[in-house]
Amino acid sequence: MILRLKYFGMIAEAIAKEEENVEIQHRTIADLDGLLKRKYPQLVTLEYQFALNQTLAGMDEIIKDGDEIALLPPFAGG
Amino acid sequence: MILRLKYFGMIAEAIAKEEENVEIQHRTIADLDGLLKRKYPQLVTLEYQFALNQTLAGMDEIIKDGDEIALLPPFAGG
Amino acid sequence: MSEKKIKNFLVEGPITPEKIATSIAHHQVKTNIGAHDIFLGQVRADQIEGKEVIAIDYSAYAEMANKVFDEIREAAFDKYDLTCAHIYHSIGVVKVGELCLFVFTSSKHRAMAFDACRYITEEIKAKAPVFGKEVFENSSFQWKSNQ
Amino acid sequence: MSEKKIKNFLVEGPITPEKIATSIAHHQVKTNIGAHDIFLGQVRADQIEGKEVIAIDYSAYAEMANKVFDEIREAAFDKYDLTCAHIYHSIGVVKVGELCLFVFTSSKHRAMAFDACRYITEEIKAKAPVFGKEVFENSSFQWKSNQ
Repeated sequence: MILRLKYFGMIAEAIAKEEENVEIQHRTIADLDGLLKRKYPQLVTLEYQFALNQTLAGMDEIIKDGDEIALLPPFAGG
Repeated sequence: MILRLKYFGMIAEAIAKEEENVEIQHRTIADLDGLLKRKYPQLVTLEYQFALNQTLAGMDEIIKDGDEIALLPPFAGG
Repeated sequence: MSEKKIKNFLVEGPITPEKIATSIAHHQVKTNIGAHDIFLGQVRADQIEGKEVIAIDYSAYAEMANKVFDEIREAAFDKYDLTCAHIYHSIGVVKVGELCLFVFTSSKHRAMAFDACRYITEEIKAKAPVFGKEVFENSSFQWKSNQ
Repeated sequence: MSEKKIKNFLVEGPITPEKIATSIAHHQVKTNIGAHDIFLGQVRADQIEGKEVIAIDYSAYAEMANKVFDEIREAAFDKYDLTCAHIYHSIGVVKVGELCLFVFTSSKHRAMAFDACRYITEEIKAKAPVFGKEVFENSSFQWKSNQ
């Protein structure tokens, strides 16, 4: 299935990309996280959370075709 | 001794006066309060505090010649 | 006798949004400030026994009020780690919808600004010798009380 | 799928004192309001390892940030008896001394305005996907974190 990935702040900077489409066979956020850490080893040392369709998502959440997933570094609002 | 008396808000309205000098022989705020309630019986039903030289004063505080004393109705600031 | 010059915290008539903007702008040079909290009191069109308030006419024991505002402000600086603190209270007629109180606290971090602004506002309500007549449409009035 | 139109809470560049004055003035027709509380976040000239911050460059996951701001605002209306609540957060470069966050709550009485303003501000810090680069004099930078 195809996922829309978005990267923000220091994550976008670390992987030099703000968004991309990826095709994966995996089913959970944890699976995706593993795939991304193999693709971008620099993520291993960075702090981030996942958002699934604009809501924070835990590692066991199930991904569906067409979902929008974002990697969010620590918040700095205010 | 001579005291400077100041009246504010509903007290000033009730006795139709904003200030006056009074000569008294008495020594405490309680003495002065008794004198004023005899002079202005309308004070008996009204709520007020005394300020002695711009600081809230209890009934047993001693008055000296030249003191400035104010009758303060309930505060409504803000 | 202390000869400390006490600031005047009382302003004639309503406090304007422009005054607030000017006050905020003056703090932009203070680059150690990270957080401001501003409290504004606004005159409400309360219904009292079928009559609607159209204004509050404020008066004060000015010398004592300024002394109390100064003490409250100094106590806030003692209790909280503040960069700045300002208080302005209206005297005279303030119409419904207009502003009668402006408390402005600034600090490096937000907790202190919030705590101090609330502390100052509560202290003013409890301790400042300011009096108010609630004026009704038909020009009758009643005396307001914070208790 | 809810088709609710989400408001835009993000503003390009700093929040100006004039915007705050205009927002205050707009509330003077709401004569059931007795109290406003305003929180302002201001960019500090922090010293970090000998370098001085001259600006913060904010970015956001805009669609999610607006959803989060909207949820925080709705939660504040559920928790507190509010007349109005407004939130504005800067995106892009905000220089030292300039304002990056404006939270504005209004209520009949002061306790609700104070509680709600603080609640909204804390929630924004914790939950809004807004990111910031602290920019130094020599154009180097570091990523800011609320944790």
